[in-house]
Amino acid sequence: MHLPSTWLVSLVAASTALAAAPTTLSILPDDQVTLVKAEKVIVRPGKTLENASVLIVNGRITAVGTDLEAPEGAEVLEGKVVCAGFLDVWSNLGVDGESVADSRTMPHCRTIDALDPYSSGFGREEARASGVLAVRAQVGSDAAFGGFGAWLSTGTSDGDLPVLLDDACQSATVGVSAGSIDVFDRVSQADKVVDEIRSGLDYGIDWMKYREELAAWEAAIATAEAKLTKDFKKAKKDRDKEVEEAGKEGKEFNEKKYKEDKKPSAPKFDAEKAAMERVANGEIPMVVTIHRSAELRALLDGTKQFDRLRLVIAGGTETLGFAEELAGRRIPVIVHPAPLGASRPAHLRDHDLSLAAQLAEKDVSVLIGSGGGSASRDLPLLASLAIGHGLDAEEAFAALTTRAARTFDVADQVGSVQKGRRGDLLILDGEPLAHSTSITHVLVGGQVVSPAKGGN
Amino acid sequence: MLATTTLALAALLCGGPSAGDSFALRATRVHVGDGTVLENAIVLVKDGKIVDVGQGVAFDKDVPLIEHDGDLSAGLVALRDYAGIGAEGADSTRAVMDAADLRYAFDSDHPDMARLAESGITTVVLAPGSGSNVVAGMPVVVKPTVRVLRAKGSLHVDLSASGTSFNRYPSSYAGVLEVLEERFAAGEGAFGELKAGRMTVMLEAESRAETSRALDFASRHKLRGYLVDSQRAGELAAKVKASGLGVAVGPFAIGGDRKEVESAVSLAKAGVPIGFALDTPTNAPAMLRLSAATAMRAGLDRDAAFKALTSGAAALAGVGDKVGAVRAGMEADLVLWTGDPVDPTSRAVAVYIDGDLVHEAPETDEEDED
Amino acid sequence: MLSLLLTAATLAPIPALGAEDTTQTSWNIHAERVYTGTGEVLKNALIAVEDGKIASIRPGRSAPEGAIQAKAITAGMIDLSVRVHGGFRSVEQAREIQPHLSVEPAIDLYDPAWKRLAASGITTALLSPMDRNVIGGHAVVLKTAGPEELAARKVTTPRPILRGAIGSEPSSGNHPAFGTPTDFYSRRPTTRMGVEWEWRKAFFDAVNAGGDESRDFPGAEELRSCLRGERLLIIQAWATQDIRTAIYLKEEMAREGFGNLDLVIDAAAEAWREPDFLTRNKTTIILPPFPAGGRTTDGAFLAWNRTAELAGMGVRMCLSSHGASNATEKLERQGAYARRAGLTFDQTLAAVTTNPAAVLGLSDQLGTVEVGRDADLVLWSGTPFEASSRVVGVLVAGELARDPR
Amino acid sequence: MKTPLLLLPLLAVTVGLAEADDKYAIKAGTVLTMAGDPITNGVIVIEGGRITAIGSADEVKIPWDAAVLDASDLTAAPGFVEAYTSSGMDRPNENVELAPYLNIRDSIDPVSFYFEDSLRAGVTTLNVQQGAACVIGGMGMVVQPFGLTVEEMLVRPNSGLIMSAAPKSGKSRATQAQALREAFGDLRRHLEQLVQEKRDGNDRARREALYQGRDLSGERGLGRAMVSDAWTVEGLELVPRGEIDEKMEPLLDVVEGTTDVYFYCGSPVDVHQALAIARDNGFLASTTLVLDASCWKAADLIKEAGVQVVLDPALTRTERDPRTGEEDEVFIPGVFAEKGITFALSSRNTTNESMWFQVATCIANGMSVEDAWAAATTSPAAMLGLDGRVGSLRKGADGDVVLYSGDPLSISSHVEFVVLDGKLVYDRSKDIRTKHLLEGIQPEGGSADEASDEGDK
Repeated sequence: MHLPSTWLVSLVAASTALAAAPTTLSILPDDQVTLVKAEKVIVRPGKTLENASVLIVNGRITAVGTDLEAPEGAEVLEGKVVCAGFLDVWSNLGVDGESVADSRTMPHCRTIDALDPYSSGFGREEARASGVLAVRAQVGSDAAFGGFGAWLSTGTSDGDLPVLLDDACQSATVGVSAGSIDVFDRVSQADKVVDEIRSGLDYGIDWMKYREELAAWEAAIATAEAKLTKDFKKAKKDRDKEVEEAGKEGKEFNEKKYKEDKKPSAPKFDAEKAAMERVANGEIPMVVTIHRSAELRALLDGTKQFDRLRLVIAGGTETLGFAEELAGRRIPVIVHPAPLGASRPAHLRDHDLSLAAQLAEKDVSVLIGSGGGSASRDLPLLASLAIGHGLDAEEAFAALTTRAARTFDVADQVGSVQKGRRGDLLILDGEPLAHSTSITHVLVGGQVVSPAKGGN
Repeated sequence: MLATTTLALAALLCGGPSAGDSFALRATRVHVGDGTVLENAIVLVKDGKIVDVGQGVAFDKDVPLIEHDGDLSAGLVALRDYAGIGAEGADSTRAVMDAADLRYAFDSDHPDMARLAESGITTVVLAPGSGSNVVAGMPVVVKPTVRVLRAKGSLHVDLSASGTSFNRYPSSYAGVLEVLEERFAAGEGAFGELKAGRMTVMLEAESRAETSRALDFASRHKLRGYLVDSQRAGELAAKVKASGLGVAVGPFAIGGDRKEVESAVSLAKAGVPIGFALDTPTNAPAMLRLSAATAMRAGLDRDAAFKALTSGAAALAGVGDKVGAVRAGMEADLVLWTGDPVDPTSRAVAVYIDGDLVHEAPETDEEDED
Repeated sequence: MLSLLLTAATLAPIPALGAEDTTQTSWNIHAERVYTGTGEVLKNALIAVEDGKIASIRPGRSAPEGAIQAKAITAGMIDLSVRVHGGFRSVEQAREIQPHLSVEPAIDLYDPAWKRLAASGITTALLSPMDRNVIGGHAVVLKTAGPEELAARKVTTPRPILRGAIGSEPSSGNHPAFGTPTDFYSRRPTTRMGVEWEWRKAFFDAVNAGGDESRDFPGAEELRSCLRGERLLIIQAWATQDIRTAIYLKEEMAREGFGNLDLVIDAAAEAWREPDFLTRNKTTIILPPFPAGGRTTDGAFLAWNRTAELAGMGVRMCLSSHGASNATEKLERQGAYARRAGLTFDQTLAAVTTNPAAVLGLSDQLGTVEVGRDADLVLWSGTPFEASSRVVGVLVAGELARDPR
Repeated sequence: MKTPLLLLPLLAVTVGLAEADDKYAIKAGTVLTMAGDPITNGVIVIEGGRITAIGSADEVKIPWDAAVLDASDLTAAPGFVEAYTSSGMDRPNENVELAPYLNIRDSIDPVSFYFEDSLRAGVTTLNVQQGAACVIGGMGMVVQPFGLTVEEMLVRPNSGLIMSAAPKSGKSRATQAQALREAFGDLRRHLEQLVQEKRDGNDRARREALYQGRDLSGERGLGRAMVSDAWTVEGLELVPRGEIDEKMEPLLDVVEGTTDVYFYCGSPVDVHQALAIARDNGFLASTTLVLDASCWKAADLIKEAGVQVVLDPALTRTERDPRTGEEDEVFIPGVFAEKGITFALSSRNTTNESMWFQVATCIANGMSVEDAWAAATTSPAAMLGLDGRVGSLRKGADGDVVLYSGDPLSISSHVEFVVLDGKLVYDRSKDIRTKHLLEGIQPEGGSADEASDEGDK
């Protein structure tokens, strides 16, 4: 057993070598290399490194540690605190206005079909300057079914608009659109969402059943054909004899009647149901914008049947009463802590700035969203308003970074300062959401995109 | 920290200082109002007035002492709001309503008033609604839920497009100026007070052209007071400074136009006295401090923002001698905060108006929040 | 618990407005052909501009280092009907006759339309109140570029200019909507007869109020000074019937001995139908933009080629783009359409420079490229008013409103 | 609608002058050929509707029996080519959003004033397509602006399908893009289903023959294999083309690149979508983008895709920068010319946007005379696959010649005569509607006044 041990040893040696001097081995001459040094690197909420640095090569973080030195040719930046860029989970920045307001979108519509890099450049520039580096954008944000949402980077201004993930979620609204007049109407909308998910599930089951039946039929046909091929010579001889006799007797010869089981037919393709199938089997989360308790009750009861469904509530003005169930079923709630005046729509009547705090206390996974459009720029301000009404600062920071990334499947790209993630970082001169802190540098893909303009 | 404050307050509540009694407040940071912050200072209050402020203030032992681990500052001042007025403030049957006094529209029990007090706003200037009047009436300075602080102190004059009307005189900017020049020439009632400088003006102008014309009008008639609703006044900062008028800026909506915020900052940098406006019920009272926070993010320094929330606004509203600072002789409108009043992450824990406790934050069971 | 209060990084310093105005107003400009507007065309001329005035013009020179170059130069174009008045709030409709008011309080120098007008070659503009009254009030002459202060932009004319209208427009908004109470709008004239009656009554009352203090009304003095010819009167009249009414009004005032109105007719689309009405009183007209199909407001029909006939008969005419500055309607294109309609080059150049300057009474300051005049210059990429050339540079009072470089 | 009386003068313009046989010759002061240098006092000989000889008077002999149009004081030039228009029809837009099976020949109105206006403006070849308010529209055709029937007007049938990335009314960009994707998705699924049915049929026949003891004669596929740059359905040769749903068959021709596509983009965002759809379905090479004026911002993207474009009649556009509030004017053809993208100008037949005015405006904004002329003659001709036939005066080209009173781009020159396929079709001296606009003379009988209205729509 000589081999494995030496192999083991060499592996250990290599990895330490790698760790010891990672910079020299993997840097090619024309790579873009940035090293960020900071007194405090917040890897993710709850885990910080003192006097550490982050190495970014060609836009990706390659190493985070306390013992890295800058490879030659690398751009070196220093600051007090480094953390991951903020993420806005409820926005439509970068999407063409008409498509956001379209109430006729369907589950198989896609947000990436309606990107508008030209007129949203200014909005994305402001969002970047305030630290929001990626947004979950959604077309048909007030429609019954909004279709596939997408994660968009705010890293560029005009021209192109980088997409982090083009099918981040499906979206629906209950009790928000103009049509929701009374409670029965709103509850029926909740049931419609459940039915739609059910139809996706059934569609998947139909296809699975069809595939099984098809396989069984093909196997049976194959054996039948093998038998027919074997008996062919005999059948041909019999047939020639019969033809000959019929010819002699002047009767008309007619072939033997061949019958076989009918081939099962595939279910009719339905793009809408196919999209919903991915929701039903938990491949992508389903964001439902819902506020009042009547329809919340209908939605939560209706979705109990789908064990793999990843439901996310957006808005949730009256979700406090369902906190235990939401925590139990690990359903996150996206809160929009805006200072609304007394004159506001009916579904926001009980809007309360401390909702985030009270939900967090009951272990509900709380996210914070800016509610769309140019408000993404004010996400940190909304978060500090939520902190001002009782939400723990660390909880708020998690809501803007790791929890947002994990809920919508982009944790491998953004949300934390770890190896392999995108080099989207903020360099600040204080605690991320503390009011007096300002952003000294914003890095997107390792490139400095906006030096600080005013506070964060 | 919070536990200690509430204990003391409980003792106080049953006794409850009536206006005649006196009590003392000690806080870890007292924002006097002119930029200085006293550590662990005491504020002595008697008969609704501040008697003494300082670290070593002496007071006899039967005067109750309230300890507060956090910040203390004067109550905030909003330069323009419609709290509780609703449709009462817009009587557009006649162009000039110079004798209309908004004091009679002030409803101290309206829920809007309580919301203002809860968010630490102890003085607010109620303005007439934006009907189509050239002069809509006399704004009134009130202490929410308590009393009128100053009436007949200023006159609302609208030189913006909303001052004209479609179906009665005046229907044009020229007509508006014609009416005003006539009234100033006659010099009766409020117009006489304005000319004599005994009244200030709340001058409404929106576009830059309207603002420029309003500044010319104010200089022509040597008026004092401040501009409202002029989102781009910052681009005429030098002219505003020369006119001696102040400006009520904001409220800056979430996701609103960036230029409006930058205009407010350039006004402050040019030395123009500014204060913040509210527009209840469209926005919540928290918008006052949030506007200050947004302005700070766009470059306004902290002390200028705090001054605009307190003493600066009080001076513009004509009540700078009574409220807006923590000094002996001022009225005891005080607020206890969890942190720096300008920081949106801090909250009003207790609010006093004229020395009476009008609001106290509900018990939050989790122990501390930092 | 609260970290030290750090002051946020400050914004880039805001330029203190009103600081000493550093825009450059002295230039060297060279052009292959300078159309001076006096009938003389200078070849390869070098124009020196100092402090907003034309200091020297030296033909037959090559372009010195750093000079601005152009194929052709004309004087700055003047539009007497820019209509950038911002709508209803520019005229006080409480009364039909407002001769004592002016459009000045409604002028918005921040309106981007001014920049576009300056960039299209119009250096001086006459702005009148919107034509919703019989007599709307006084018009204002101003430069289309410069500091955003009215005092700096206004051009004082020897005589104030009063604006009125005949035709359907003054009475158009006045019909009471069905079922609505008669408010101050619906008491006013709703027909051409009513409008004409208002005109005569205004002048008649003004003359009577002259001798009798008790009958004075706001604007009476202004109307009397009009009759004395101390004030120019511009009346908008599209259709031939309205042009006729305007001329009859002037002739009646003379016949009655009230005085002699100095009259200019704006938007005179159908002037070509009865030219003798214009020639007999030497009335100047301002043409509306050339309509593609001939049809204009108030049912008037502008036949393109007949404009050349009018010019041939010595009628002084000015062109106007009614404030439009888009590619196909701006004033330089109106000049091209005038050329297509048969006007000669000199007639077209006069119609946008010397004629309007004469109407304003500023012939010694505007309209030609001569030493001592305002440095209002338009730089062209080829022969002016040709389809294949355009305005590339504009100087307004020596300030570069459009940079050809 | 139109008083019949009007028709007569139009006829008079043609019948009186056409000569007996089809030989025709034109003597012109100068001839701008767009295929080499201009010719001074040139001669053009047209036989059988085609130019048989062109050159200076001494090089070219006029046949004895040819009718001669002596225009020696005029300037001859090739007629302008309009690469895309949806005028000349009663209702250009079909409200069925997916209708590739329609054809424009059923709705072109030969006597529409649009065609008379085109002659007056010197346009002699037009690609008439269905309006762009659709998802996928019908087949267009290239016509001459003269003729009593659509057949007489025909120059080239089936010039291409119209598609739109700009949202049809009631749709937003998201639903429009999804409808476009679904159209091609349905086509693919339909073809795959046909092939699968054919395969199942063949397998079953094979088994039946085995069961019955017969030898199966080989079944030869009756269709054609599918050839496309993007995606193909393997085995399509099994399906005879006739069996494909005739509503979807035109889309198959598009995917196989045998039918051209005109893709309308209403904004720069639409350009991204149009190019993506064209690339994903293999017809990028046969696509021409029809652009709104705002699409100049996507010029780099268009350059990278290497497609040709038809520009909007509005040649300049002012854009406001939201950050500074400053406005600057963009000359759109200049942007495309500078990036080396082939573009065609389009026009509206009012005076200030007729094709010669567009060419002059391009020159005014710094474009060379050759490039400006090419954008209204040879480039659009090439786009329509008619280079060498229209857009230039050379041997073998169609006999389409326009004669101007002076330099065609000078402000004061007019179109005096237009010759189509060697027949005089327009004579300015007999054009009553020009007389009315310029001199205000009311023609006797029907008032041309309404007539002039109609032409301007």
